Amino acid sequence: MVPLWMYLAVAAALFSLGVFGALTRRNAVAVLMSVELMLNAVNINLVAFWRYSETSTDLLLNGYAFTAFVLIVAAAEAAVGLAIIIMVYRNRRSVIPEEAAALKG
Amino acid sequence: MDEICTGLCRLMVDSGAEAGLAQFVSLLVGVLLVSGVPLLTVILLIWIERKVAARIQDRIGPNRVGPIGLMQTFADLLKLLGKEDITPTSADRLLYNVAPLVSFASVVLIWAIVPFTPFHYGVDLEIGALFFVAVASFGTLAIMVAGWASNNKYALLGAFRVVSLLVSYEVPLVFALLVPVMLAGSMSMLDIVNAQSGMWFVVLSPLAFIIFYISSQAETGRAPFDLIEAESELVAGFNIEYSGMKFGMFFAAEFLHVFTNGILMALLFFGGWMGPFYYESPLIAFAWLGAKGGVIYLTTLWLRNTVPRLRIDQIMAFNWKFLVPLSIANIVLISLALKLLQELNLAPRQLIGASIIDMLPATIVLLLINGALTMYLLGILRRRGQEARREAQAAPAQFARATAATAD
Amino acid sequence: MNVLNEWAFIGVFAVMAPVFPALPIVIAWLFRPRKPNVLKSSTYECGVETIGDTWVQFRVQYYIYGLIFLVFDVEMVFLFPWAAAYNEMSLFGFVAGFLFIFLLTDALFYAWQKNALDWK
Amino acid sequence: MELNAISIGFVVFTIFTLGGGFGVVTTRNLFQGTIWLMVSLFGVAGYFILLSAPFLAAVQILVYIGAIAILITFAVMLTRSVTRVKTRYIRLVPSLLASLALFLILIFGVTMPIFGGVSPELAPATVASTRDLGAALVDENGYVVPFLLASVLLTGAMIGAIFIARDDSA
Repeated sequence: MVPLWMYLAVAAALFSLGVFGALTRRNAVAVLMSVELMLNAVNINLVAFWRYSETSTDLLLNGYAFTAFVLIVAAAEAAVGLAIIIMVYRNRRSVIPEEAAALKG
Repeated sequence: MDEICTGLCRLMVDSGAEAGLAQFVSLLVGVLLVSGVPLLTVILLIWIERKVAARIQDRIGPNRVGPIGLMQTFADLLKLLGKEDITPTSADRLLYNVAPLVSFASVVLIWAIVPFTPFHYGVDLEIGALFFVAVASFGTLAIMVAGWASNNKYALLGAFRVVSLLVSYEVPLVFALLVPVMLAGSMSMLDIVNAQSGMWFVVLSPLAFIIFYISSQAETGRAPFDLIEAESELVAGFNIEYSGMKFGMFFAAEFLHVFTNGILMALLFFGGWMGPFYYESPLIAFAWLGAKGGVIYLTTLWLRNTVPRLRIDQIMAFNWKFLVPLSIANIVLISLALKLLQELNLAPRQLIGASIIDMLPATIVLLLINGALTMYLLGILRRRGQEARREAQAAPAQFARATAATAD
Repeated sequence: MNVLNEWAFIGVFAVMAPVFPALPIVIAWLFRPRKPNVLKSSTYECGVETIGDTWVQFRVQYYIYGLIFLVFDVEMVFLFPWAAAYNEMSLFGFVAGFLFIFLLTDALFYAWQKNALDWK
Repeated sequence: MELNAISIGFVVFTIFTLGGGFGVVTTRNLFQGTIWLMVSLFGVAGYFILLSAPFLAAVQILVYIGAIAILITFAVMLTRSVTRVKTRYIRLVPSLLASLALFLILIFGVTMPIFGGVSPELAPATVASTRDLGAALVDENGYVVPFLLASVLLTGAMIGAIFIARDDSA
């Protein structure tokens, strides 16, 4: 059996990769993809904790259901985020987040 | 697990093999047995497809190689082996080569969950019905990758159109798939077939079957939805830059997908292996499944060879403004009616093992609902058709211009 | 363990599935002629020279169809378990499922009203 | 960790997940980045299977590879950079240091049993089925409120995204 900490270690690495990408990439689409990586790292943790906790025998489905909800949020985020990127591109011909600073005070 | 598999596994362990190795080898044998069915049929399918198409178009079809042209596929295979494989210099080599493999593999993988008889199947996954939808999404991605990796405008444009067609028709497909899952109360393919012992699901919900049939015709890119091979518009679609055996793999994947859909429809709506004397022998059960799947397959070929191609705006409008609302209405009405019947104790709560008498009231009510919905829809379609014709007669020139403008 | 055994089968199957199409391609690679030239391996455009980048501008409509599909696809995440539990479900749970479908149908009708479903 | 199907699967999926993730943050080409992302998320789906949550794995494939990958591809093609982005990274060194530090802190927290300890190696024998999830989702003591809220969120996201992305000028 693979011990729990291995899953958590992989999730930590994936999350750090996502943070790195979200901080450094210039293209907004790439930033969005990095955020998806971070969300999936969280999902690994949720399912792993659910599987290894002793309450999962009685019908406590917290980890299971949370993961499903995170998936929904990820999908909604991708849909709206990409729509915003497309709109910004259409108006400003740019996909670089720093250049879309019209609302900056 | 497959019967033969556990047998082989035990045999190997008994004769002194390591347990893990024995398990792996028996898994491998099981995989080869299960995947052998689609891989052998695809060779026959290519011949059947060409022969049927020829007959419908009043031709003879392949008849030179072997008896009634049966060896034609092998001859084609030999020819493809000798073809030069051209990879365009501007292509993304890795993705370009991976795409046909994924495309074919995504269809073969569906067969892992197909129960051939009550006792012979690869696996009976708890999420079987969801599995084949998930696997099919690899095929969609493969088309996108093929179109992009070719680095050709027409290939990319073709891939875009095909992918948007595929994802659009997946919505009604999955909604229609919900109906058998709901009736059987399970996503396992074995449970879904067993739940049809009282009544086939096609009788309980003919509309769900028709929606599933139309969408799977679109999913395989066959006429009237054959944007994949809109020769006159997109040169050849997403696979324009492919040649030789790689092109052949896209082709074989399409042929196999059509037949796979026929088998899936037989399992989901026509009771799979159920039929007179199926319990006598696995061979009879297998024959029933093959016969049902084969008949559905032949009707899709018939459809393909008789209807013209639709424009992309018509295809999209038909899906989003007709098929999707219809599939949602269908599932809402059916679930509502069945729940009411169950509360009134007129329908069994567990369809697995229910007899035909248990199912009779539910069948009548559901059929009436489906009939009413169909009549209502036909009324709408008739009215729309009349309107369109009236418009066309009133202003023919204007109408022609409008049509030309919407055509892509 | 039983569940994982089933998935081990799927795993072996998934590894084998791309091998089947790869075999004929590899065999063809051994036997096929190799006579590439510049014209042959250039981008095929009915003989016309390719102009510019492959990344031509695409319609937003593709994205909108993909978007509506995504929303309905995610809806399945919840509707499949709902359908699987349908037979032993209470009336309350049943109505909750209905409300779920109804809300999403709303979104579809919004798109319809705004002509976002038209191919343009 | 003995050699069996689970540990082999774990190693393979780790390569997929982290390799794919590495591809996402390093590749210059956004379409290839999308493919790398899908490789990574496929690995995550594999973890879900190892953790006896096959339903989540199927949904992961369906939602990410079936839908989000397509959506990202469409968006990439729609937002072709007119002026090629020359620099791939900004703030490279500080970000690298920050994420490395984060990784080390997380690894420390995961392996050192100071936050309540992470000893459990036992895993419950029976796992809930998809049917249980379906029943719990619409149970008044279960997740019926988040269930309906998810529906509202999706509706809102769809309406909002269509409103934003629609091109009125065309």
